[in-house]
Amino acid sequence: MDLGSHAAFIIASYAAAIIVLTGLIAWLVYEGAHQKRLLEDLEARGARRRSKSSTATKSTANT
Amino acid sequence: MQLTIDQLAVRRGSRLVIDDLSFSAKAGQALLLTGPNGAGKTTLLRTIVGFIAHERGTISLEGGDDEREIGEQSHYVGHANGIKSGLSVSENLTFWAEYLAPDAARTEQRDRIFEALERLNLVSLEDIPAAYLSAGQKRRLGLGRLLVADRPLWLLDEPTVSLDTASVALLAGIVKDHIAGGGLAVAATHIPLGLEDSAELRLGAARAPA
Amino acid sequence: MQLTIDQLAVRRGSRLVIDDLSFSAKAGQALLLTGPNGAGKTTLLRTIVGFIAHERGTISLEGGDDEREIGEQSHYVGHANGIKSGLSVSENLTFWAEYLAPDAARTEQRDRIFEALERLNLVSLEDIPAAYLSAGQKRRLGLGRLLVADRPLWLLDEPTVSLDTASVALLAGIVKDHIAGGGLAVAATHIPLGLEDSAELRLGAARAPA
Amino acid sequence: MQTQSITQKLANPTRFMALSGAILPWLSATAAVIIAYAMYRGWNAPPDYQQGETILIMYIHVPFAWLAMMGYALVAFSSFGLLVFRHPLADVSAKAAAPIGAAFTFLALVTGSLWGKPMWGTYWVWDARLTSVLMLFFLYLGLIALRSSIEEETLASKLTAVLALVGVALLPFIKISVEGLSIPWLGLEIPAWNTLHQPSTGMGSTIHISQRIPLLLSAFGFSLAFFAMHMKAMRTEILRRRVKALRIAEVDRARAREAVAAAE
Amino acid sequence: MNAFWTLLKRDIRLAMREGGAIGTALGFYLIVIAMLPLGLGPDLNLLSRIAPGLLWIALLLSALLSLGRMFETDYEDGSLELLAIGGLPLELVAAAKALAHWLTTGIPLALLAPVLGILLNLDIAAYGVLVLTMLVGTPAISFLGSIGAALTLRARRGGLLLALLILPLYVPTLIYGIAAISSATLAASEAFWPSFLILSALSMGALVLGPLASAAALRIQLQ
Amino acid sequence: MNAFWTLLKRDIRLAMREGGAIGTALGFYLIVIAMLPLGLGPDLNLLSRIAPGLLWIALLLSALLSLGRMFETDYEDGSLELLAIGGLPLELVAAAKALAHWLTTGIPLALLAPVLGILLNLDIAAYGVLVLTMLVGTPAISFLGSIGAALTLRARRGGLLLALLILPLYVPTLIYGIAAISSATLAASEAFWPSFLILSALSMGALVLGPLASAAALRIQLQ
Ligand code: HEM
Ligand SMILES: Nc1ncnc2c1ncn2[C@@H]1O[C@H](COP(=O)(O)OP(=O)(O)OP(=O)(O)O)[C@@H](O)[C@H]1O
Ligand SMILES: Nc1ncnc2c1ncn2[C@@H]1O[C@H](COP(=O)(O)OP(=O)(O)OP(=O)(O)O)[C@@H](O)[C@H]1O
Ligand SMILES: [Mg+2]
Ligand SMILES: [Mg+2]
Repeated sequence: MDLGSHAAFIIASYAAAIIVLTGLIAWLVYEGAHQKRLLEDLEARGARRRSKSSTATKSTANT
Repeated sequence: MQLTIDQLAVRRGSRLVIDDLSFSAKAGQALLLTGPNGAGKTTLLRTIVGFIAHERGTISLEGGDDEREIGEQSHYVGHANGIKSGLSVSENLTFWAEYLAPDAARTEQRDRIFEALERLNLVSLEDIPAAYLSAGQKRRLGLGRLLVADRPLWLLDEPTVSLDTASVALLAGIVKDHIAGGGLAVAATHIPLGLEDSAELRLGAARAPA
Repeated sequence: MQLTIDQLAVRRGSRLVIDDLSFSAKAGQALLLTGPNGAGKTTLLRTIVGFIAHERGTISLEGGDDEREIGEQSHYVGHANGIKSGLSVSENLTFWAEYLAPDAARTEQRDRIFEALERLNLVSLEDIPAAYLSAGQKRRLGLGRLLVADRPLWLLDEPTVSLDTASVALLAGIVKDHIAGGGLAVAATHIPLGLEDSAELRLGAARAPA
Repeated sequence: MQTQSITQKLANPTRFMALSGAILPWLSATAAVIIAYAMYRGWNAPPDYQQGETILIMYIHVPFAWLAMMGYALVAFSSFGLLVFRHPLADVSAKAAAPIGAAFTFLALVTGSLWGKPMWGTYWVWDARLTSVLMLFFLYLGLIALRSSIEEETLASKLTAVLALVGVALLPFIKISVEGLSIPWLGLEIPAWNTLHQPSTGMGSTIHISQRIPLLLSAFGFSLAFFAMHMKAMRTEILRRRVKALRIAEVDRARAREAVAAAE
Repeated sequence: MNAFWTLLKRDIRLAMREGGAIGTALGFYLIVIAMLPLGLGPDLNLLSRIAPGLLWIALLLSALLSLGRMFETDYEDGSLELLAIGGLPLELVAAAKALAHWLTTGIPLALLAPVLGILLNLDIAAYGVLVLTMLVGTPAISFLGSIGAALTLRARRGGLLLALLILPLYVPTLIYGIAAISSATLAASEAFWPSFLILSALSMGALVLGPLASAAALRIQLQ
Repeated sequence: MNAFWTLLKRDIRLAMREGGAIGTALGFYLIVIAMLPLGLGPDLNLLSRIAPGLLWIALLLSALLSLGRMFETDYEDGSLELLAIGGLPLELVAAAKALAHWLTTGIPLALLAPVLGILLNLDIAAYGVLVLTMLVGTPAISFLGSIGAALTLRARRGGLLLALLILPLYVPTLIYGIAAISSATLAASEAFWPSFLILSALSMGALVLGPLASAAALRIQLQ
């Protein structure tokens, strides 16, 4: 397709849009996955610890 | 006059520091707030003053001035003293006297300031910049506020910090007089103030979050 | 090894806070520094480290490394903990391990860090940013420095501040081990540390300025 | 009544997670399809008699410029919700919207500049409308910077909300002072600080129908994309807050264990 | 209102006594203006042409960067919470402090401006207008700036952050302040009054908005 | 030297993690540059003529005002005294921190400058030279600035005071930095090298003087 004499500017602006928006989306997806992983990690650890402490000292199990 | 707290809950961060607290304190009585570090004493006092918003419950001062917030009827003594090191001892006190009781007559104000200085053993330091005071002297100067403007409710957060034994007794006398005059005082403290007419409210240790 | 202080005089402002002080402490011994507020305990420790210049007298560490200043052979624990709240517990400790003992092997460093965390009951908090720690936990993390790099002279200024009873015992154990290994410790403290092999040096109340 | 029940459902973070989890894939897909179709239409439209092929930049530039402003409106609206109604999700929404809005503002600036070079011969002129978009970008930067520099989260939220509302109060004045204002029937005539930019064409007054439809489609598609990103960011933020709460709980538990140990 | 004057008096006295506050802002203004010819070259025609703008922007920066401690010392020494429950509405507390800042920083800076104008070869005819517009425009700096000071009270990076937040809000003041000066010097003096009136109106607006928003921010900070 | 890298790594990591630090300086730079045309008028010819000077001075201010906290947090949390007795000479501690500031603030600011050049219509031909001279000149800002940061560590008015103290020291850097750019753009390119070499020499000097003087100041602060 012929973009005329100003092809570079058209391509550049579309490229800028694609780069920024993809970057933004990638960041959003990465952060989402990262926080999810942290959360699952913490929940797993918390669960382990709670079950451990409940076998050791029954009275403190309901924290 | 009576301070009534009903089913109060206060959240700090993600944690309910105070949960379902109810009590009341009557005029003519000092209420001592005790409890371990982190129990929420400071939080409770600042909630009563109105700095911290509470999540549930009510705080009311019956027999007070309904037009004004509780904070504006209270003297609050916190960790910091509200002293400008660039001003002299008497300038500091004069500022608070004029700011807190702007309608009082000049001569009366001056009398009260002098009385306060005398009572707090600060007369000899009158013209000295507050920057040169020792920690205990600074604390006494901070307590001077209580004497230069009348407010019915006193909320004292560890008022005895950095005071020596003689000064603690002095403070106890001031609180006693306030109560005897129909005032009300709530004080968070680790040290017994030596007051006769006092009730104690013990806050528990911080709960672990659910 | 022996720390010897001879006829030391230190001036702060216009006042000689320490005047004509002489004492010595041997390896295998803990020296407890006591005395009222303002007696000059902090001043003495900071003078030994080399932060404060002394006016007269000598400070020497016999049997130490003559190439290095006394400060560089010392662990100093002051009022602040030297912790970055932006870093996690283990990142904080790793930084000090690498900074204080840059020549140690990586694996050895890692072992020592882990050991320190374990000994200070901080393993479960390893990955948590230091900002979230309570005052006591922060203090313990600060003490971790003592364990990740070897230095013969320990200078501890109120190391027990904000520690509860169990943690104080833990600290005493660490100091005991250090001494048993031929180290030397000087600690300013108001609370007895429960050490057997300890001498006490009592600094007098501050003199009025001349 | 349907809308009310949705608002109620959205009011609760857990419900929001469930609902948004179900909606998000569809929303994203719809946005992508509509944008793709708009681009297909736009790139196949005849070139503009005045601007030539550079009119292609309009299909992204104009939606970005609109969304830049809409983004700020969303931040302001959410901030109002936080300060006045203390709605827990309002802050999540405000926090999530700011970087996305800033990104669109940035893109409006970049695509505008790239359009400006062939049209005006320079990447940037200190034209009125360009300047006010730049100021909008600064307001976004301020919001992000303020939030990132206050450690305590609830504090940061509320203060950022105050700043957002102050921005709303002053935005009209900033706009008027750079763009000028003319209200003939009041006899009010404030000159623009400088005028070079194309006068606002109003929808469709000079734009040919074959360009207007792709433009509208593109604007719609990018709006959906904005909302999808906003939703995703809100979900992440909610997760982040849970992580934080759990971490604090972890510290508390450690302290409680120590207390128990000390008592024994 | 008596409490308002008491507070204002105290703040002015403190600023006078600590001295440094006023001096530092003036010194900064002086140095920035003195650096400009070094950076822009010694072309006097050029300098005199852009002098009003440079003087305004540098003044803006000096005033703004000196704002940081408006509430900070009061917050740190506990005065702020006592001021908040003193009976004077927090809005008026904020207003008193902003007014004190204007009196102790805004006015001295505005009066210093023509002196610095010499360094930039500013047209002598513009001196009067320069000082006048600055005196009328600077209240906006102190009062809008107080919002920034209140917002960044507990932030990690006070100074720069405050400038970043508040500078865009000054755009109208800056534009009309300079428009007033240029129209006066370019002999298009019938254009002076509209700009000047708008500038005054902006300052009046700031007088209202500033205290309201700062008080809202301070209430949050005290939590 | 291993301890040097450890410290440098930590400081960079902290700057990255807190994020705001870098962002605030960049944002301030951006805003100051954007406000200038509002003050000086939108005449692109004029702007492009004075662009190098404005870009340099604004960069100087941004870098300088972001310096305030170089030693402050370390001082407050007690790290500084531990760093001082860690075995690494205090001069190298100061050097590591100044270097971290340059890497996290000086370089980003220098790289942002050409982007801001667009706003001032800077001649495209000057971009390369602009970035190059700034990269070579900014170490002087961080290293000389560290002296100011060390001197004002316990002073009440960090930011402005620091700028006031240190700005005069930058005059040579500023002059030769701008001279290098102008000579490159004005096609008098044989004049570029002398200026550029002097600029490099100034930075080298700062690399030596900065840490020495800061370490001396820090020793006094620790007493
Ligand atoms: C950085 C530079 C630019 C910025 C920040 C900018 C900003 C804006 C904004 C905010 C709008 C929406 C205005 C509204 O709906 O009222 C807009 C619309 C528009 N802009 Fe730009 N613009 C820039 C450069 C350009 C250039 C160089 C051109 C073309 C020569 C251009 C052409 C248009 C057109 C045709 C519209 C749509 C017209 C309308 O619906 O009002 N813009 N721009
Ligand atoms: N801004 C805050 N955000 C989150 N948690 C907080 C905040 N302020 C206080 N807390 C927590 O609230 C709890 C109560 O704190 P508070 O200061 O009221 O205790 P206190 O009884 O006054 O203790 P102390 O005897 O040490 O003065 C503590 O666990 C503290 O960690
Ligand atoms: N920078 C200073 N300038 C002047 N005087 C000082 C300075 N620092 C400390 N002093 C004074 O030196 C004396 C000793 O202080 P130091 O901090 O060493 O006491 P300390 O024994 O550690 O007391 P504490 O038990 O309170 O920690 C005090 O009277 C104090 O006022
Ligand atoms: Mg407390
Ligand atoms: Mg001490």
